Amino acid sequence: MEKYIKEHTLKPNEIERYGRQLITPDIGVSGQMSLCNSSVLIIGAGGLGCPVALYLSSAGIGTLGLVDYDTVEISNLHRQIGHRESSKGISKAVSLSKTISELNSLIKVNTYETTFTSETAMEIIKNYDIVVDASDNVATRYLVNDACVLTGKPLVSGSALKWEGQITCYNYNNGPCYRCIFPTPPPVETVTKCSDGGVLGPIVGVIGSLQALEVIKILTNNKEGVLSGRLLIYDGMSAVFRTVRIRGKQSGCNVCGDKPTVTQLIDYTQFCQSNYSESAGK
Amino acid sequence: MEKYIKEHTLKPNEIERYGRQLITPDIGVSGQMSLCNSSVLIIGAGGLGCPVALYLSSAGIGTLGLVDYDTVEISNLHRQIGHRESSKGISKAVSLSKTISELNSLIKVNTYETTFTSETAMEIIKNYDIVVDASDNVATRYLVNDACVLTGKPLVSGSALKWEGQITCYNYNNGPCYRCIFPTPPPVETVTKCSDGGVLGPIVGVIGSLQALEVIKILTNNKEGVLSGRLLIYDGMSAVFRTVRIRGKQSGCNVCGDKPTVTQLIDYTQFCQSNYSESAGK
Amino acid sequence: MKVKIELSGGLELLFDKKKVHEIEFSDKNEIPLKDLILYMRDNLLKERSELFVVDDTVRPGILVLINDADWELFGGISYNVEDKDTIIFISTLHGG
Amino acid sequence: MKVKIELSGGLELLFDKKKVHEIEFSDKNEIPLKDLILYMRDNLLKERSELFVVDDTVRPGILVLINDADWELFGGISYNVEDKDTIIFISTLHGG
Ligand SMILES: [Zn+2]
Ligand SMILES: [Zn+2]
Repeated sequence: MEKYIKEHTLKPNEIERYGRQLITPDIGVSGQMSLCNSSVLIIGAGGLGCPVALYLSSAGIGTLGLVDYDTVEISNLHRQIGHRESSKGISKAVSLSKTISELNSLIKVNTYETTFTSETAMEIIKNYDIVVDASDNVATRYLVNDACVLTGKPLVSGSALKWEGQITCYNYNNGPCYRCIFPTPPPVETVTKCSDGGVLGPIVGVIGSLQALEVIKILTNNKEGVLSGRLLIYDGMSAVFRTVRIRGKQSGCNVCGDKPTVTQLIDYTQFCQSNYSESAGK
Repeated sequence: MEKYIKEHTLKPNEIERYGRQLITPDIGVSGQMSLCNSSVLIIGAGGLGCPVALYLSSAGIGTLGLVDYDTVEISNLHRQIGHRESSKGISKAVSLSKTISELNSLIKVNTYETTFTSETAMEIIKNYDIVVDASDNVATRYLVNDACVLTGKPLVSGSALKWEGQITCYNYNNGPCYRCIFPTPPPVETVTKCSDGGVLGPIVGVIGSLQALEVIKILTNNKEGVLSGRLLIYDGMSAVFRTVRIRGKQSGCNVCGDKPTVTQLIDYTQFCQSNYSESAGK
Repeated sequence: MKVKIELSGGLELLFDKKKVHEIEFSDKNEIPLKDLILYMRDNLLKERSELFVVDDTVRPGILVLINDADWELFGGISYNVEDKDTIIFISTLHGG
Repeated sequence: MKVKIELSGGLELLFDKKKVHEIEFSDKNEIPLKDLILYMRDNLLKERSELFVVDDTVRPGILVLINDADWELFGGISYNVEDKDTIIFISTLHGG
């Protein structure tokens, strides 16, 4: 249902820019106002982070935070469409911030040229309404999950490798968190990195776009449609998607359960036996 | 299966740039060489055309053609992530060409600041291996289909509106064409335009990324996976995709059948009772 | 017999904005697809029926799926709908 | 009984790169999921079994689906696989 409200705070240049978005059913003027008044933190400005940031900035999310310690390399550009050749060697967070500012100067962008760690996470995350996990390694995924649970933020989590991708939302509307589904980190030798296995640009394009849409659904309060308690699995080679039902919030979960054992951030590199950075592991 | 070949024509800067793509299974060095030696024509530099062009240029398609008569408006920017505010008023084909050249200077881009019509289509299309339909109206869709059938080019067709999208490949590997599935144009009053119904950026992001991947599969000869004879239907609100089986090539089809009645391009604005441009219909 | 009907591509707007309809015909074991379409027109769709049915079949631009496959693979309008079939009506999109 | 097994997220690489395996147990009507997993380890997977099975269950990081739903909703490893069930093993991805 389209929601029209008489008193709104959108400026004429916002009406002009977002017109075809706010006439979309279930967005409406009130939905657009929610987007403009919200803040989203994106962990990772790489293959997934680029489409997420491009679509969220163009949609008019009021404040975007971009966290990435890496710098742009030419070998990133086959899939990281938010960077430019001229950004080679500079921070990915800054490079992506520059691109999205040229696309939409109405929004605010904060860049964090730092590794997201147990030391930096809480100070950064507290300023945002929603977190997007667009990272590339196991340790960061557990860290982001726990930080979201401890601060009560919904987490839109996407991942990709080769021809495949996966996406779901954690810690949303009393749904499960990452640890509810994966209480124990995978053995190190079973984890394939994009730098080893390869990954195609359109795969991260699909998953990143899907992550941006989940953020929009959460912020416009389209609760029923949110991918919570459901996991979307994508096989690009066969062009088949599968939406499967996963377990709900687990009362025995170590971080979001009834008697959590994790009540503050831990050392995730130790927990996962791996680094916070894909490249650091090489 | 990864294909390694000893004699290849990739230059060192191509190996550097496409390394993580060419190590992906079923791409390989030979697949990358195919991409670098291919040409793709994209009809429409709007919501779908932007992600298609960004991902195909970054993947290293040798030559991209961009056809669009429109100019960039601020109201496009909520979903057309390949343009910039500073491109306001200039040709969409030129604006998008500028963005992708900054992303990958190794590829060649041709811009056609013209409406794709029965008069211009054949001269443009003959220079390309594959065509992507990223247009926004019925008349252009029939025109592009017939031009592809008459010139024997595979067609990767995507469309989107509001929270939904659809994608399939036509005229590929003896599969059906658009007219096989839709022999008669829809009544004008049943066609909703994006300018009336709205559309969300991530929806065109998903469909455009999927179109780029189909192009890559066709060019790298991953025949089995190509969405031919199958239609992918996407409902973004419920986060559900459905891949359905559609009819094969129809012997009675007016353009690709055994006794075609359409042997050269016709007047599609008359056939469809509508214009080649969404905005012209306003 | 029970039939599940799904609508997409905007067609649901003609049917009370509901994307899924479950219909039960307690007196039948099967029903010609043509009769089901006319039933939908006369009972589920209240106005502007020409946006759904033209000449006693679905209008051009609507793709009909029988259990996730194109109805042309099953004889099109002459198919007999059986118990527990899912019939999907998709309006093709043209935007971009 | 017949069981359909699907592998994704790279797990298919351990199983001859085949994403779909159909297994028939002509002498059984049902089989404990644990036995099926050990059967897969011993018969379909030839080397590096520790990448699939640890402590007689799937290793951490693999999600098991029974007919498109999380196995935890059906009792996990203690589920009894029935005729025509589809069991999916998904290795979770971490890249981006
Ligand atoms: Zn939990
Ligand atoms: Zn045809």
